[in-house]
Amino acid sequence: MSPETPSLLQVTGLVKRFGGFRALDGLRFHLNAGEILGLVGPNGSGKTTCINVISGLYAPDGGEIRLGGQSIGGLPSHRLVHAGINRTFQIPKPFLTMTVLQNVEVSVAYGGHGQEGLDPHYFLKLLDLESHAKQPAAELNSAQQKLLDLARALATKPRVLLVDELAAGLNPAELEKIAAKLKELARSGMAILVVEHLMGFIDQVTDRVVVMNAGKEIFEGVLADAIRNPRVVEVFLGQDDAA
Amino acid sequence: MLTYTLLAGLLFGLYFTLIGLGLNLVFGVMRIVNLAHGDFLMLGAFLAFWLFSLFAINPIPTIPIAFLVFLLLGFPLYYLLVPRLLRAKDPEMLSFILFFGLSQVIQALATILWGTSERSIPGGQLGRAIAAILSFVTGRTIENGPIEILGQSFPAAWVASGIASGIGVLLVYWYLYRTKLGYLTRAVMVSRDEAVASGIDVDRISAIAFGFGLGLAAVAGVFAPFLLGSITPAMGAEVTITSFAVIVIGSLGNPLGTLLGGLVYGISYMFMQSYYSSWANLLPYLLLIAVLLLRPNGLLGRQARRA
Amino acid sequence: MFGKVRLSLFAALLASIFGTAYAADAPKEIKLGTLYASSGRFASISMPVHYGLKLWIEQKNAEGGVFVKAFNKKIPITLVAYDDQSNTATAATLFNQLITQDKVDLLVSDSGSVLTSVGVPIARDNKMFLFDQTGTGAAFFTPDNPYIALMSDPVSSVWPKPLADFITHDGNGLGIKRVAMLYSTNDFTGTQANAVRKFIKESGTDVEFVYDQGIPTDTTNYAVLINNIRATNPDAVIHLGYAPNDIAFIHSLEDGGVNFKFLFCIYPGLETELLEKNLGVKPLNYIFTYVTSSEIEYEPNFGMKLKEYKELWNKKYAGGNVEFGFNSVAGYNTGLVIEKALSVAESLEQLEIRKAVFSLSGKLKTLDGTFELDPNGAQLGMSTPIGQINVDDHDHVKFVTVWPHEVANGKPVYPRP
Amino acid sequence: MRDVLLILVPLVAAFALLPFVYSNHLLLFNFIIFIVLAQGVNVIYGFTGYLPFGYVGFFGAGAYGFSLMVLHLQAPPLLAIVVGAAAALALALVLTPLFRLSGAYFSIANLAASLAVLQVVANPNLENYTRGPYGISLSGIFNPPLAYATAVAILAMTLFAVIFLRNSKFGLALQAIREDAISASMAGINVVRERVIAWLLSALIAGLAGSVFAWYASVFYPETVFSGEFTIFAIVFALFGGTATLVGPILGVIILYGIYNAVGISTPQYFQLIYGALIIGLVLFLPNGLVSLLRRWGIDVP
Amino acid sequence: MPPDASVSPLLSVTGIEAGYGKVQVLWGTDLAVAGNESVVLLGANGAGKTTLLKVLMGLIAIWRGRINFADEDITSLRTDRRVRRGIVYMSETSGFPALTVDENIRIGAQFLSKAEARLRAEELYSIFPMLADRRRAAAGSLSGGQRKMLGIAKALASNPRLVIMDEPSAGLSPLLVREVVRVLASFRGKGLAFLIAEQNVKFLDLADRVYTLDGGRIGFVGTVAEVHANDALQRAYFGLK
Repeated sequence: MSPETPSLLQVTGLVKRFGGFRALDGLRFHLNAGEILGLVGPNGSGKTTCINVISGLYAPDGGEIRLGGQSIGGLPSHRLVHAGINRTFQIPKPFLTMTVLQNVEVSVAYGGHGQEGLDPHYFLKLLDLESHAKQPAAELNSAQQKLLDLARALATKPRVLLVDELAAGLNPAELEKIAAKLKELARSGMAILVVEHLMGFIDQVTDRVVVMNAGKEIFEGVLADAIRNPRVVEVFLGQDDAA
Repeated sequence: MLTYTLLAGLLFGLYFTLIGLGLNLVFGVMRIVNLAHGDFLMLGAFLAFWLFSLFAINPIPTIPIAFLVFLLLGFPLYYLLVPRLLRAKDPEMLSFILFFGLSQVIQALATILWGTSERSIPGGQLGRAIAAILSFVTGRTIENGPIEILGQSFPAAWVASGIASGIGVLLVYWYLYRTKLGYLTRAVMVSRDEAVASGIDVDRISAIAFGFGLGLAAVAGVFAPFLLGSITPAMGAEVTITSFAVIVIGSLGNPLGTLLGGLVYGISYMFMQSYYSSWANLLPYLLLIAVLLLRPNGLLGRQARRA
Repeated sequence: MFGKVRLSLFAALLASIFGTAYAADAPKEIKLGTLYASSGRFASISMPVHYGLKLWIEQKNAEGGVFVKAFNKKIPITLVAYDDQSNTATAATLFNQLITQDKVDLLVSDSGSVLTSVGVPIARDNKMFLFDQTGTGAAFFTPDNPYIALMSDPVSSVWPKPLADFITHDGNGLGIKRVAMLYSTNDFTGTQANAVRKFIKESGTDVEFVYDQGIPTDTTNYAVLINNIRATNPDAVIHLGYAPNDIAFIHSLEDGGVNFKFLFCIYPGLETELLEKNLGVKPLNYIFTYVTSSEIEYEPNFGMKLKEYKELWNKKYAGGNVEFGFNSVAGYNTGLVIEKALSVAESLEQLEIRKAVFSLSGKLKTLDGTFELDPNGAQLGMSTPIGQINVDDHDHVKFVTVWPHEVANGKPVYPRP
Repeated sequence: MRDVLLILVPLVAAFALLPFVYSNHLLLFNFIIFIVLAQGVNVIYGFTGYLPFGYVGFFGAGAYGFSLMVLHLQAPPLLAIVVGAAAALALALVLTPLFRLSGAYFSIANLAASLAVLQVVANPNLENYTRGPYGISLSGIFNPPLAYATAVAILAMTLFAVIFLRNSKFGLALQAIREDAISASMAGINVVRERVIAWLLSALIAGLAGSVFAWYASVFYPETVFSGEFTIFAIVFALFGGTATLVGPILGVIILYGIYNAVGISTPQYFQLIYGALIIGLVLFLPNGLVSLLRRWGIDVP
Repeated sequence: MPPDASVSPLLSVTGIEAGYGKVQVLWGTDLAVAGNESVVLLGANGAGKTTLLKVLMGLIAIWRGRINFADEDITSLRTDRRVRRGIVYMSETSGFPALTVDENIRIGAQFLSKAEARLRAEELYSIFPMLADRRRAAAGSLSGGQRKMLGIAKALASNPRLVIMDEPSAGLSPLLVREVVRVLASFRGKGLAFLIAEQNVKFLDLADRVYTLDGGRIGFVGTVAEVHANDALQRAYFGLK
């Protein structure tokens, strides 16, 4: 599925080494505007590293990342944010002693690339955090902190949103809600990359998945096909003998 | 002149290794900065001074006494200060201030007790004991006086402190790598949380390391009247800062690193003193900054210390 | 002569007229404010000076006070003393506290140049006369500041004159040509080193410097320096440093078995007991040094003789931690100058006190020597002859004064055995 | 705005008026200097988490920048103060690579840097430029009332800077960086740049304080203005009151420096002992400062 | 409920509440593990599994509730005392990377006498031959799978009565997960109880009983067969089925 028009985010031959260990080993995939892509794979296959490199936490050791045709690999995070990339964290990292509202305000102030009229409260309402606005972020539970992470990311108006294990810890009702919100964001043109363990959630939100193993992609396509692919079953699902 | 400078630097560096060892151990295990380290050295020095002037006890037998006394002193002091400090939000930073306070208290008490004048022990005292030991070991009569190394003569005290420092390094090394308490200590150094989870009594291990650190400082103190000329209650602060430079140049948490740091410091200091004497005191600070910026983990370091 | 009599008659007349008024105006006490450092780097020089001053106050108060001419009676002295902890910022506020809050009548500095320095502008600003005990910094004494005078030791820039003279005259005669000088780079010893260099160069003799190095004051390690000095094969070695520097230096010579033909150090003369305690007696033998008031029996025309004072000190501070030495004499000497000045000052106005102090110049002789001020208040007297230490068979230290000739009582031993 | 009216204006007014009723002006002056320095430490430690253990380096740089301008160029004091502040800024710029270090390493390296500057300034080889160990003696510009007034102005500027930090977008960014640098960069904040700006601001504050201190003191030695006690005092005061607040460092200075002077004047013989013990107690029992205690009691403080 | 209600369980936990700062994570959790029993605690990230395990080990302060171990109240006991009594903990990081394999195992056996410890270490090396080959190597130089084996060996070194494990599958490939499960299975029912927090379904193979933790509360308790029969659980935890 290689598109005629260039994708919004294009990753080719991405390499990231930690000492002798190649966490990313020539990863290649693309992400289109308005699309939700699932990035799945066993623990340690490099999913989070991939997000960390794309969001500028680590500089890549090889390969290329293009956003809208521009090479962005190795730029510092804040410039990537201004270019339109943002993310959430697997373990949420809010500014703990600041209020929930301030958390979002920072993003609006610094990440909103000069757009006037962004209202922090809008994002709090969007993610059902409005009632906690005046509380310090430390008083949120971990599921709420994840939503706050998402609110902060959205407040910078990203074109590409990288979501790392958002669903874990949410109850089924919350899951439904968040899935609907992600889909709505995608419909508005945002490109979303979702890393997730919960296959049900992946199934529910994604149009397409990339399956990773040992730092590179081994499958790309719809989830239903993935679970029938013997290589995927072999390295990832490993459920041939499960009940 | 070159040989002499080099050898003197070596011996002087060994002495600063001895001073730095304890500080390094405390930082390695507890991740706290003992700004009162030099003041414990001062207390050790006064112990040697009083044992000598009141009971005519030679500094050599004072070494084990000083080590034991301060090892034991370390326990109550640890339980009084450290566990509470470690529960705070930013213990590494707060330790600077806490131990500065302790340093003030020690200095004040020492001043009240012993006054402010310089004290020293005549140099011959250490030489006599060393001559006696050497005579006993070699079976020949060794004269009290300077000791010849490679045709250069050095004060006996320098050689003695060099030997003591060597023993100190070996002792710490042996403790850390050859004893059960040692590998438990290293486990705490690697990860305090994991150590607690593994059922290690982290407080006990830390208290021992703390005592060990003070003990080593006190032993270094015994040599202070000889290597630093004289002692006063106010001498601690400067010693602390220099020993910091030494352990950071080496690398934190590693006794061999302290040895290397001490030697680098001692030798380069002596060369500075020989050739650019008025700038000599600038050296440790420049060395420290240069090492931190160029090799942030110290010359032997592995652990990350970047922001 | 005649004038004086007439003046005193006039004064008596005035006194008889205003006698009652005088008595009513006389304060119950004279407030003397000073600072000392009980801890920190200057404690070891500050405490003996302070104890010396205190001793004088206690002595006077036991006698019912000091005689104050302005009120024609004895008035007790109250001491207001604060601890500045060797911290200059603290010293500055405390000087101010003494002046503005305690409103002391007499302001006495802490000892040493560093702690005195902060007091100089404050005293001047508040128009308080500063009794500078031992702050020898040449920069303190300027024509535009009348509010200071140095009490007990010569200003650093003239202090080493006798040393330079001895080397270029008698020393040169003994064969001293090659001089090595090692000094600590602080105001006190750095200025002295500059002066020695200047005096020797100006002497026009064939004495040359083969080694001339400044080192940081907190240097404690001299082995390599000594080795380097030895390598230049000097005829004379001058070491200028504070007491800890001297102790470390001589310690190092002794431990390393090094003997220089001629060695000059400051503190064996200034703080003899302290150095004896630290080094033992033997290493001090044949060292040249300043022979200060604590060793020379001057013939004072005012106050106790040295021997009496030393006895008093040892009785008062028996078993204490502060040794008798130059500094303990210096503090006491400050007291004597104050006492004498009060006995001639017409009032307690600060400029009147200054006038009284300056009027003593060249006339007052205490156990510390002759008090002699230049017009800016720098001390030129209290000079210190050069002497050589001689240890007798009973391990007693004796000073053989060798320069200037008018006070010399022996011949130098050269080279050092 | 509320902070300006309720804190800045009354405090500045108090220090402007106190000299008319209390005559130990130098004590008042030192209070001002320490409030300024404690706030300077607050800017860098409170808002970014970096503990500047060599903070006095900037103070000394300011003092020497000021003095050398006066000595060599006979500059008027107010111009010399600008140069002193610039000297501190220049030193801070040179030291920016230290930000690559974390935690204790930054602190130790910063301490070493300040000592290195002292060693350079006090070196006799530079006597012609800095007067070396012989110290500075400024004559002709001695003017305590004007210097005091300038210090009050610097106090006002410093407090204003801290109020700005607490209420501006920039302050919010610094707070975010301190909480979590990674999240901050994901909020679009240029972490390195903002940190450096805070660092420069903090150095500028110390440089101004050092300049005016040199003016007021007019006679001093290198070790006077590079004394580590300035650093320690400023840090302890800021910490005692509570960092990252406006009121904390002010309370810290007024209470602790007040006690310091009271103890120093009443029971000097146990001065150091009491003070040391106080510091130990403070760290062990009130590590987040007085402000945290007030907040626990439900008193909100800016 | 433990399988045999007449015997008091080895570990019983009642009404635990705990959290971090002001945030409550556990809301009255009850749990029991019998001697010789293997219990798997299922739960998503953030459900409070790690918190619960840490409370059991005394690594996090407990707010309310009670922990009994071998008929003794250990609620306020220090961690090292709990380890002495036979509860060991294998964290996600499993061991000290800078120490050698041998030292890591000896830390596990720190409460045994020197001779016993040596004997026990040899015993473990025969069970984990790949560790025996690398006993002088730093634990940090081992592969992920070897690290995990070392963690298990370290936990077993003190002859514990209850092993508590936090996500032993974390960071492992499916093949290695299978290996870990195989090794752990070989210890099942040999006088040793397991409490394993997991997300990976493979570990159900080990379980005598299963607890699920959701939002800090115990949701489901039952046997493996009951889990498989429960559609809601299947959906929540095993998505694909």
